[in-house]
Amino acid sequence: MLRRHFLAGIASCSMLMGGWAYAAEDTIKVGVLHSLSGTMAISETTLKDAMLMLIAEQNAKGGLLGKQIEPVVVDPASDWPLFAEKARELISANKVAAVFGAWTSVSRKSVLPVFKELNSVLFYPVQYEGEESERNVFYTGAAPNQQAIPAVDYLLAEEGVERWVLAGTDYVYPRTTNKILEAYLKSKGVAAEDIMINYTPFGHSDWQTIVSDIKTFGSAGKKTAVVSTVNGDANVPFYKELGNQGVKASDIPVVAFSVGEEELAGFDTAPLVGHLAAWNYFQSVEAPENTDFIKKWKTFTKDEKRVTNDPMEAHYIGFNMWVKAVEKVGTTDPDKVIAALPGITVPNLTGGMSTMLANHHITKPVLIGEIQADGQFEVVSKTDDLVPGDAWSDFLPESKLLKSDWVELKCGSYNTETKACIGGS
Amino acid sequence: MTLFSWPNRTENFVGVGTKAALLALAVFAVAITFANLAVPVGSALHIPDYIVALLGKFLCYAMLAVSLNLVWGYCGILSLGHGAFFALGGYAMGMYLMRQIGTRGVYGHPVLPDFMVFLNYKELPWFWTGFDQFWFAALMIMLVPGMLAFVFGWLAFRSRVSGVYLSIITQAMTYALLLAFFRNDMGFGGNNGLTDFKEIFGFELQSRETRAGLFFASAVFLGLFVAITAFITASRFGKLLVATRDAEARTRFLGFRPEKVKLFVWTLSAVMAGIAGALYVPQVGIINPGEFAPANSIEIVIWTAVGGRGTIIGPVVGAFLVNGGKSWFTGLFPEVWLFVLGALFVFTTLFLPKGVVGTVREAWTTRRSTASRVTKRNEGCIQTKNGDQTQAVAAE
Amino acid sequence: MKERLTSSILYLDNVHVAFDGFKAINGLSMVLQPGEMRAIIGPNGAGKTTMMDIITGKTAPDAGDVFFDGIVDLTKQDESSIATMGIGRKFQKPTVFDHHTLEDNLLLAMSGKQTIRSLLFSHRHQSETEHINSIFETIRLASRRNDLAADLSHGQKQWLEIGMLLAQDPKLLLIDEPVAGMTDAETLETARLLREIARDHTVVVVEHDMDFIRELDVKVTCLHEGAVLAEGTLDHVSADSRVVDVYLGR
Amino acid sequence: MLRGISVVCSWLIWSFLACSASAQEVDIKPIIAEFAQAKKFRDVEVIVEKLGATGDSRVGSSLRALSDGKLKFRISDGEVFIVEDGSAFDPITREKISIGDGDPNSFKKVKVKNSLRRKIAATLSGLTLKSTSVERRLRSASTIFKNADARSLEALETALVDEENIDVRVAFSDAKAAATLASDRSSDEKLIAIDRIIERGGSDALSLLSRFSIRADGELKTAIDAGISKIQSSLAVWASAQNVWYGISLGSVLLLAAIGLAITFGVMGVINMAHGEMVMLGAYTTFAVQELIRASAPELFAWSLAIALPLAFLVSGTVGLIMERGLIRFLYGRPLETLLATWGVSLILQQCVRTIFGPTNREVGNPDWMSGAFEIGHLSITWNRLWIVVFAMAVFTVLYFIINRTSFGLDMRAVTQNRRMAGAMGIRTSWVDAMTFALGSGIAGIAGVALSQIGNVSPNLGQSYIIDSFLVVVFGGVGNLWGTLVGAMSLGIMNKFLEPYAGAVLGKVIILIAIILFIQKRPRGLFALKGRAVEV
Repeated sequence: MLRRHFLAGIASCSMLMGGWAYAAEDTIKVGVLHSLSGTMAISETTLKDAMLMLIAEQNAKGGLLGKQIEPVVVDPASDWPLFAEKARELISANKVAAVFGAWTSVSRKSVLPVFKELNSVLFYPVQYEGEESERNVFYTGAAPNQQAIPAVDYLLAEEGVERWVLAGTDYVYPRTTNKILEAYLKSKGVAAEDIMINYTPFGHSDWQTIVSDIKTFGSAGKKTAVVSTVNGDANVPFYKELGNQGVKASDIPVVAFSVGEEELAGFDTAPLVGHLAAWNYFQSVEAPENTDFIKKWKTFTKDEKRVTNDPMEAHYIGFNMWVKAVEKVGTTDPDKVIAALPGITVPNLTGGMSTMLANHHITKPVLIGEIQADGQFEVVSKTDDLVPGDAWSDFLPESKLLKSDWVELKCGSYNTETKACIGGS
Repeated sequence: MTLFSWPNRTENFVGVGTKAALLALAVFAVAITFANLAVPVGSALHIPDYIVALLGKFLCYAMLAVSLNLVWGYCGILSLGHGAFFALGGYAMGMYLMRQIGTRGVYGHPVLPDFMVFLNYKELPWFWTGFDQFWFAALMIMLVPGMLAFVFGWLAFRSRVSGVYLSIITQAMTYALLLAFFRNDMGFGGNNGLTDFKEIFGFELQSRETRAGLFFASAVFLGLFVAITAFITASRFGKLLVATRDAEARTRFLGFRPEKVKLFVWTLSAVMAGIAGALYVPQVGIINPGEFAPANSIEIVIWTAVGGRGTIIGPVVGAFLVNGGKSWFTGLFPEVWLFVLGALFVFTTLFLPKGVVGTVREAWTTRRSTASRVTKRNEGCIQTKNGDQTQAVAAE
Repeated sequence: MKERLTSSILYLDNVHVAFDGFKAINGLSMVLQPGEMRAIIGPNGAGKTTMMDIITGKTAPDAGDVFFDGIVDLTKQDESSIATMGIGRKFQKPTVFDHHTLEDNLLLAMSGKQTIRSLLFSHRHQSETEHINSIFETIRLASRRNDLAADLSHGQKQWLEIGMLLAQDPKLLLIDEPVAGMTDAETLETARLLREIARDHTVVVVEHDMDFIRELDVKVTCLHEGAVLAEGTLDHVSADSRVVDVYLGR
Repeated sequence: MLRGISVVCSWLIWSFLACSASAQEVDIKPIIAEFAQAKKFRDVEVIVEKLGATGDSRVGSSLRALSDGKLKFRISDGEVFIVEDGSAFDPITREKISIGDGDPNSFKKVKVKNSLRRKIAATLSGLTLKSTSVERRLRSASTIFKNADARSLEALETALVDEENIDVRVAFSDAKAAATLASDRSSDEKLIAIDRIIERGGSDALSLLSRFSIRADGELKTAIDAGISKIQSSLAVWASAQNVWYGISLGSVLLLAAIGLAITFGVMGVINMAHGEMVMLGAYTTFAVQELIRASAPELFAWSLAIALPLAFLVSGTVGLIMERGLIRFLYGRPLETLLATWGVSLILQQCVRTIFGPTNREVGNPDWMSGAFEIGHLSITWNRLWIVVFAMAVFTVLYFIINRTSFGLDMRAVTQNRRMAGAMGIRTSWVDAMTFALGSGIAGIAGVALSQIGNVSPNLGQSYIIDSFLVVVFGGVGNLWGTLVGAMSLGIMNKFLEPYAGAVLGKVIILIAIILFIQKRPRGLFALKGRAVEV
């Protein structure tokens, strides 16, 4: 296996002169804007591969509007201003019809003005903090109400948790999620002293003190759980420390919103069996679409061990929605596609259908999974209905009144009290 | 044309090359702006907007490299934290731009930027006051990086921290700022930084005219910085700078105060970096703590080295070469561009130790045996006192 | 107005300094009168260079008094202010500005008292040019004034450095091993140069080369283990059995 | 609500258990077979309850397997097995059963979740008080202690009578005290129990007492509250000891990360920006070794790190050697240019690893002896941290020995102090340079083996250590191995003492500022030479 990797590496090294094929005249170009180097490459490279697979598959089915789809891959290198530059290049120079990309909130924020200015379409596949709805962006990842709240509900009901540690990386997604959760928990009667909030920097590697603090906090005689919005790289040392300090899922369960199959692949999960994650998709979900998708993915990557994850599903849904919308209006013209997208319904990978809503978010089921020893999750709870993504949280005072509707109101942040559209849009 | 009519005194002699470079820069700026705004879209001569945006960004990087060159190339202070001054200038500008958003934010709050609204700020933190006025922001753009550099430099140079020690603590400085600015509690927007700007001086930031204007302003400032560098290096003070770099102890025994000399260029350089950052932010539309990352500061060093440190236009050339290459490669070979970039650095240090400009000029000089005095004088600036530093390190 | 403590230009009394326990200077006392030229000899490690470091403010003594011009306590001053007061120093290893022309080297040497502002905006004065010309004459390097200092030979660098000292216009010159690595002809030339300088400056010369010292024909102080071992004419000193012991390692 | 149900259920089990001694042997096989029919978690829960109600200790193996996710049933006929490492076992007797083709897809797992696992643990704790395994008895006792299960009180008392193992006796008594507190026994008995719990101490005891403090009143509450504050103050003392330990452990990590740099940068003066990548190569070597072992000789897994160590040294050392010969030797005397060139090398190495191993994190497993924790008093020490501290010290000692006691070390010091003189004395200086750089790089490689045990193994690994490494070396004093040791330890401990007050981020910022200020005071680091020779 190593050998194959190695050969693949040599091959792509020698492909230096290759680059992407010249633009044939009759293709529809699609931009793929994911970091292939730098700190975020660890998560984003997979999404680039997923996009390439989806596009190849669509081309095999005959392409789109009788043309082949041509992926244009660029590397924004985890550098946020470079994201904006590359977005501009994709839209202006490469004339792509739509862009699939971005992972971190800041990369999305960085490219937003570009998409608005040049009027193009961005599909953003990652769970995020909400509090945003833009005309040119379609959010196929989860909004906080599609992940955090159901997870907490599960812990309240199933585990009888009374004391909460909200641990996160210090950036906007955990901050917002925790703020929403804090308000939500208090509305459920949890006292302020039973909530501990802790923020750590990106890539935090020494978790000894924090894990021991969590243990101390958990020894107050009430059932305690950790809600983790710890991001990316910091998770491996965090979970290793949890495992080593013997924080067992049966004592203090940890439910994470940023830990998926891909992250688990980085360490031995045996000591962590039973800790939880909330997503809208797990590789272990038993559905024919999913089995098919996993098979194709493994064939495409030529790697039996490659896992699938939630943001990949988001791209799967987003790409299919875009294809359907383009087919519906018969053109890739952004205005027409943007207008056509709300209401489009495509199958998701968990055996249901997802619909693009007027607020540019989608409907999804919420799944809670427990970590298994083999690095997969086992679904222990699934919402009965699809949960519609909510751009503006109902639990934050300043956004409670806001509403997004690009179909009727043509507005991303509409104040339902003053009946006015806020912001420059 | 005051920029080019230099007082040609015996001492403050500005090289022909510098004058030519300034002229070329002026032509470049005018031509690009004209080809973008006045030439109709579709014409072969039209320069598309995104190229202007890209070049505007490079101009800011070039300014930053020029500012670093002033301290590193001429004074031997290798700063691995110049990105910090750049970012601080950028933040000051970003704060001004944030205040210009007014009620157009997503929450429509008249005063507070969006991120403060959802982090529950009730009122503007004290350090944000005044930033709605451009003159105040402009002052801060220079003052904040300048003050930081002054305090830092005053401490470091007075204690005679030099060589790699200085480099490492400049790195520690930018790293500390990086961590601090990542904190959402700092009141600067945390990891997301400041973004979603709407207008500058009442002009829409998204409009092509504003963009071209910013591009042009960047070119003017770059020209100014190059001119300042040329002026300083040609003056007696410039000679002292090089002397300080090569034999600091000697200058001290001649009665100079090298710490003051260093402090002066160091602070000046920081102010220049701050201005570069301030022009950068409206053009790229975002400022976030990532700009403080030590790796960014190292990149600045690399631009300068590739172009040729201790030469007046070398840093400009280097910034354009490396960043142009980066933009090109990331699009062309997204999977392997890092190999190319890495190889470029290795190649430069091994085969072009004086940088592109330094090497070209050396070749030029050897061909024309009538080496002009200026060329010879400036060329010396490549070999720094690093040799002495190694010995110092090795001796311990 | 401070009281003049002594009439001497340089006054060292019972100076001590140690590096990590090693006593580099151990009870050194020495007095130098204005206009005098003094040669200092002593084996390696005798404390010659450290003594210079102390006088020029590079090293602070652990104990003892160091006075310049009778009133200035040198232990409380740093290198730059000591230099502006009028003490010039030539290093053991010739230290000139390699990347500047000889002329610029001298020009910089005479600008030590200028402020940053005047350094930035000043023009060269006619008087400066004249001064430079006269120094070039003294050090006999006028033909090379537009060459880079890096291109000079070792001996020429020594002269340039002495020239830089002259440009400083100091009252006291400290000259550390001026003829190390020089040919015999160069040595003689240097001795001539120093004698010329000594006409209107106070000079301290540290040197190993006995022929050179003899050529200078001045009072000699022999240092050993950080203290004065013997003082007097060269003949007097070299007759001292202790000096002979020290030099021959007996 | 659900919680209520489960409490009632537990009562049911226990009432069954109470009479289990006299109950007839129930056939548990058909109950176990029901697992195949369980559709929902609730169904599984009912079966677990039934099994518990049998009071038969033979249900232990199937319940444990269920909890571990190893209980599976054959899809074709619904027969239940314990499946482990590809072979099937009888759920009751644990005898190996031949299962034809053994296709993993023909089996389906009986699903469990946390609340079920807790239920199983509680059920098992009652059943395994008389288990032959000491470990299991201890685990039952600790489960009962944590749950403070009044219903197990009598069972515990019975078990205590026959128990001979002293550790188990102590654990049983503690558990008994906890159970007593929960029971309806007299206040006197409870007071004794409280004393016992206070004496045991620790966070579990604190947790237990806090729980009862809410419900208790009168003298019981007074005793409990006094106990709580007593335990808390004793824990506070332990906490600062714990902090020192965390500091030492963080310091060891810093030391490991920096020690190779202390050679390449400290001794040789090469600003080696690719140092982090040398550490990364070591970590990836570990990954590759483990991957090979997993594929071909799984029984060697416990030795994987020991095997990886020399290989990592070789891999990183060789890369270092190539770097020195191909690049750095041309740049001696220009340390700031080595910065650029090595930065370029670091980009190339990162991208190479990304292309060969992929951009995602790679799993480096912890061998058993590196997993888990043990307690000294109330000081919890994790094995991996302990080994890393030991390892860091060992590396330091060996390196110190090499530099100061071997002829190579002598050559190395000679060359770095006076190259020309060393050359004149017949030392092959270029060879010494190459070997020194290779040594520094190799040391970084073996540090990578250790660091792979606590953090990410990804192409970014090197980047996360490089700044800290430079700071440690500079803070300690360039060119001084002791300085690196003291620097790393003091930064580690300082960090850990600041963290509780200032938080992780601000703590680090404070340390960085402190270092900047410290360098002003001592421009050449903690351990710097004084004297004339230093300043050129």
